[in-house]
Amino acid sequence: MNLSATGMAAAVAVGLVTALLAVIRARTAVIGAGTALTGAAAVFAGAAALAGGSFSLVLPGVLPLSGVALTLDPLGGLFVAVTGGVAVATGIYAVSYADTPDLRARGVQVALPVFVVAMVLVPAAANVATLLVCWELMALASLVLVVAEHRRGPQVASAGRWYAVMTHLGFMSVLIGLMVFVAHAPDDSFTALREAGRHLSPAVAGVVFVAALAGFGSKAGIVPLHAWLPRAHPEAPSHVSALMSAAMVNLGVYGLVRVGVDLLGGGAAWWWLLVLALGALSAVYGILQAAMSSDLKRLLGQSTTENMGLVLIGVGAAGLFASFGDHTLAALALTAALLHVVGHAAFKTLLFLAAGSVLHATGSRDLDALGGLRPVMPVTTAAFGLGALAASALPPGTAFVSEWLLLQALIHGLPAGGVTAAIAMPVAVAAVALTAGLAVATFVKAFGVGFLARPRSDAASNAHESPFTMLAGMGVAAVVCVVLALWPAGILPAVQAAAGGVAVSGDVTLRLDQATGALSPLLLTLGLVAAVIVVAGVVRAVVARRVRREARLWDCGGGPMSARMEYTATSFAEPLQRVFDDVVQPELDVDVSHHQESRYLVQAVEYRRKMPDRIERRLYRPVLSVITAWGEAGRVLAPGSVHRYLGYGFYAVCGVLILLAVTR
Amino acid sequence: MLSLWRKILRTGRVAEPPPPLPEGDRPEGAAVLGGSVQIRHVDAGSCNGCEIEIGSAFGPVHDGERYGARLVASPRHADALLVTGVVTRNMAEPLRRTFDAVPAPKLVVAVGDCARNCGVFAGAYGVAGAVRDVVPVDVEIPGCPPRPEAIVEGLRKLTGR
Amino acid sequence: MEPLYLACGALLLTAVLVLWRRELSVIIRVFALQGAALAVLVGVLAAQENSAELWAVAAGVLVLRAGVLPYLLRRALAGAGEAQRETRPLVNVSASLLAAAVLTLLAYAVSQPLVELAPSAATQAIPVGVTVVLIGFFVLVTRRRALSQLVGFLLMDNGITAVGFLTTTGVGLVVELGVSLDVLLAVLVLQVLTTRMRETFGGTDLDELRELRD
Amino acid sequence: MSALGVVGGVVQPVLIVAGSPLLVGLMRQVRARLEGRAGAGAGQPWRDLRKLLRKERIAPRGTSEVFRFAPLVLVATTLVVAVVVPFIATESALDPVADLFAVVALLALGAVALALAGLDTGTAFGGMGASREMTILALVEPTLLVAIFALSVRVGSTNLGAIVSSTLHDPARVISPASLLAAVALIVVIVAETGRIPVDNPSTHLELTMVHEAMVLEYAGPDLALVELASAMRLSVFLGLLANLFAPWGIATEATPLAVLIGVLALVVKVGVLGGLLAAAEVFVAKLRLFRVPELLAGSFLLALLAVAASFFLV
Repeated sequence: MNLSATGMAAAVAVGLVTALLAVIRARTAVIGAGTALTGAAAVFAGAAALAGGSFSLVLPGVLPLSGVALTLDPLGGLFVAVTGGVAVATGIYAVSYADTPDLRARGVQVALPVFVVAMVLVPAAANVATLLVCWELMALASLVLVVAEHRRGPQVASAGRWYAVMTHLGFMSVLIGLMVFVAHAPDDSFTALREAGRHLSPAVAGVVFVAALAGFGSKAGIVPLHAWLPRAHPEAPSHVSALMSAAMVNLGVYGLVRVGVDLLGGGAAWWWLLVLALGALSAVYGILQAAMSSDLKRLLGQSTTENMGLVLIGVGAAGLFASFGDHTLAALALTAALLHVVGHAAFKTLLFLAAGSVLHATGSRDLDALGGLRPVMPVTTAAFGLGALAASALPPGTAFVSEWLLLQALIHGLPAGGVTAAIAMPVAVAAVALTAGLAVATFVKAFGVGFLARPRSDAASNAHESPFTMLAGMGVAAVVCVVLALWPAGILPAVQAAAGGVAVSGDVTLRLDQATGALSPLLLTLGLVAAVIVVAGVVRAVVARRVRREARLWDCGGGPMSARMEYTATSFAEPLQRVFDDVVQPELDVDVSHHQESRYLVQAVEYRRKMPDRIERRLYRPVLSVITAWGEAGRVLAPGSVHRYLGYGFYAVCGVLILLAVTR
Repeated sequence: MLSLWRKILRTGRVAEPPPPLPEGDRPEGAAVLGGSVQIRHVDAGSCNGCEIEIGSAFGPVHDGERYGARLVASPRHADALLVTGVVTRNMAEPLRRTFDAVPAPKLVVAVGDCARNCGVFAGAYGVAGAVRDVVPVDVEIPGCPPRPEAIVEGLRKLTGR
Repeated sequence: MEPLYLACGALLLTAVLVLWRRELSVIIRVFALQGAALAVLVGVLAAQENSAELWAVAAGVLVLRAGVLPYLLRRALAGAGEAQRETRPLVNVSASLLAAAVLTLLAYAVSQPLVELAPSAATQAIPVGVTVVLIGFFVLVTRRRALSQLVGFLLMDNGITAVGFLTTTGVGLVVELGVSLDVLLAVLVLQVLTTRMRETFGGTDLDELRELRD
Repeated sequence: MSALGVVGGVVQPVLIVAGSPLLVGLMRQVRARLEGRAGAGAGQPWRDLRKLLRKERIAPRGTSEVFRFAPLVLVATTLVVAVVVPFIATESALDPVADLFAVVALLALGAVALALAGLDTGTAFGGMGASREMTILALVEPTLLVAIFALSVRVGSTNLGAIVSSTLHDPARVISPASLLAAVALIVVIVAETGRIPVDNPSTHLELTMVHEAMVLEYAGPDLALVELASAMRLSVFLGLLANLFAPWGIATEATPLAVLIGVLALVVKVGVLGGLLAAAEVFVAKLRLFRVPELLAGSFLLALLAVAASFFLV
């Protein structure tokens, strides 16, 4: 039994024991610690697998048909490690965060470790049956967690419904795709599928890929299958949002890479162009929605769609380059995508935990009602600031490195693939750039409006700092963010092992192999810090008066400004909303009421802006109405008579038997 | 565009040659500014006659900017306040606040007769007083309204150029 | 091959500017520039082939497209007396610029087989001509003023001419002459038409023509 | 780290810091002369800075460290760019940072710091400026990156040293359509990023038309000096980048005193000429409405995309 197997066994064992403990007596401290330990064991297992210690395990008796088969290769190891890392931070955080009546409920407490164990097992599955079982377990456990706070209002239940329906439709899609695949292979183990994938006809392979893309893509929150994400992520408790947004969505990417790249062995260029296009669409649309959003957690959820879109741009580019036969570039693009997965997991955990902290302290996620949290919640503010820097693709942030690699891959890919690449690459670069720019605006809004300035409501001015374990959970995520931002070379070998090719080398400086390009985030940061120190020193030496006089804000002399005069998140996003009017199509509503005495004197102006998801409205509404119509029609068949229902069963059995008899 | 270019060429320089540096003592604290004075204009209750003249003092003909004076948008950026008009009751507190918002060292220039001694508005019920009664004044520019040359001369006392 | 490509670049840039600017007088001036760029293009080809016939064509293009046609357009504009701006195109300017970006990529994609037919420096530039045609068509579709639609039509013609010269380098004097006469005729007819329209309806906002159907 | 790189890394920041206020002074002077005024002389911005440093520091009530550190970060990002970008010598002091993306992102970081400071004051004007600045930044980014793409495709690298050297060795490339289109796109972007007319008016007094100025309304004294110095430095850095990406001639390729001197002179002349042209052009255009700016940027985006297409298809 090698290290990775030990780690996996420990993770599963600790997780299940924790769940059992929760069944016996629910104590948040124990559950949180158990979840964190599960995560730690998973990190260990994943790291061991990345270092080359893969293992395989087959337990034929556990599941019917082909049994449970587990194996951990570097690709799976990376995702296991990322999931484990997120679980460590959220587990510690949950110790005090989950200490509320709603979250102390036994079912919710059990679901947390089960969710983590299921997520750890998905990338380790080595046959289709295991994968699907773990996938479904993950979906169910997360569903329980999403609706944990259902007493808060009907919107939680609605979010849960959306999530349940979409995740199961996605499951169906994956199921169909993999079943078609398995039908062309001797059994359902990945080894057999890998062998069969080489000889699959293009049509069948295409069907399998598209079905897998739809299923896994919906889990990753890819447009147009993203509708559940901005609903479920804000309504779930924050530590669960972190687990879902930073760990679970990654598994959609994992599934796509596993099926498309590994099992099907590449495939046609159009597959990857499709992935690239969907990725670009998701990235731009996701961040555009986030830029307009004034709900802190919804904004973070929409930014998850954006980041998964960026990852898919990388995956799509990698597949495209591989189909052109340029494997170094493919490795570079896939490395960028996987590095972004890791970075996104780190900063999204941090951001969701910090948002949870704000929710815990103020009871509000509405940016328009927050603000002024800096003096009362300094640690949370610093944590969110760090996360926002990491998410906005600016140096020295975490996402900057991966987006730099992604752009390098896209730029060097231009000459690689003829006209297709010549058209796809500039568009992809433009999409990445627009995404990066909008992400900067979004996170400046989230941080600047939500945390700086002055409080816009009583709840915000009476906020308090979170308890220690919550801060510690954020601290873990923050440290990982900083390390990833400053020393990406440290994790690069692992990512490249998972990507299956070496394209970037270097210790402090990242150097692209076989393409010119180098970047050193550490040197850049050191340079920046040095420059700040130099400038501060020179200013200190030069200025005549060092003491700062405290003065009132410049209010044009007209008396103190109230918090209502501040810019809010809605007003901050207004210019962008106007610019992208044609894309987002907001519903605006301005009500002007006049004084009764005179039509010329305005008494009040009311401005409302709703930002309905346009894709949702255009795509889902018709489907839903068709389904409703079908349901209405179906009512005829269900008059309530038990005999009739039993009769349906009887007819069905007879029908199947007759069909068998005829076709035989 | 071409016509504008031709007009520029035809017009040439319209700024008048600078008159000699005015005699007289410079206000205390003007020396430290070293030839650069940012000015925030405050209308404390003026009839807008002085404003027109200030506009023309910074126009092409008199070109107040060539002596290092510049109008700015915020009192935080300013070194001097250019106050016009009598100080009305409504503007007394805002004027004090504006003065407070200027970082030290700071100067106040009272432009026009109203600002100096309430002018024709002296004793009116809405008047809180002259500028001197509200904030300390360093330079006074007489006239109703003062000629642009006088305003430029007053500003040159501050810039020393 | 730089001069040829520079001429192509100018062709492209002027097409984009027609899309970008709102003032009709500027649009006409830009169109004249494009005519000159086209003439340079033909001139470069003529220098390469060393053919007197092509030189004559280049001179013809210059006179017609940089001189006569802009003159006619300007006269139509001066006679218009109405709004001198394309105030509200059907598709707003930013969106039409982005659409032009897409059209460019499309043009490059579709004209690649044409280029591969006979790869040479001249045929490499075919996509530019196709782009100009597409942008011209786009202008024709989305602009409200009859005059800017006319410019769109002429843009298309410029593009077609450019493609013609770049593919064969030998459209021949006669063909070019025929095409030019056609265009001239079309412009004159349209001018008469717009004048009539204005006299009858008091404006050339083509959307209002819809009422004629009823 | 070569000797030439070190020389560049030392001389460049000194030159940029010392020269950029003079550049602003020169541009104001050009503008004044075209308007028929006499102007305050090219040295006026330096006089302004000297005076601001002697003034009092002010901490507006309710502002946090973000407000106090933003000017430092703003200057520091620009300073790092001034050190690493090959302005006077083809080699960079910190080669792994002299990447076009990194440089662009660093400059964006400075803008973000200032926007956060604007929001931190909690005044309506600060928020307004920050919101507008971020909108423009978000829209500029695609153009900027696609233009960079067009420039780097022919070299096969986004390293600035590599791009500059390649142009130096193959001057004919400068007048290719790809390069010209990218240049036009970059000029529009630079105008937007540095807040010049027609995107923003640096000398406006009307709060409602402000973009950059609105964010800094609360700064006074030395803090304001830093902000003003930084915006002057950003302008010279952008103009220097433009000059060296398209016309790198005169830049030092070896570490001899004469070569470095020529490099310095060439940079001063190029940036001065560009600045003068920019100032002159500003006299002829009016400021655009904020919601017309996207049109301008969409146009420049189209040009950048055409540049990429041209660099691939018209080889």
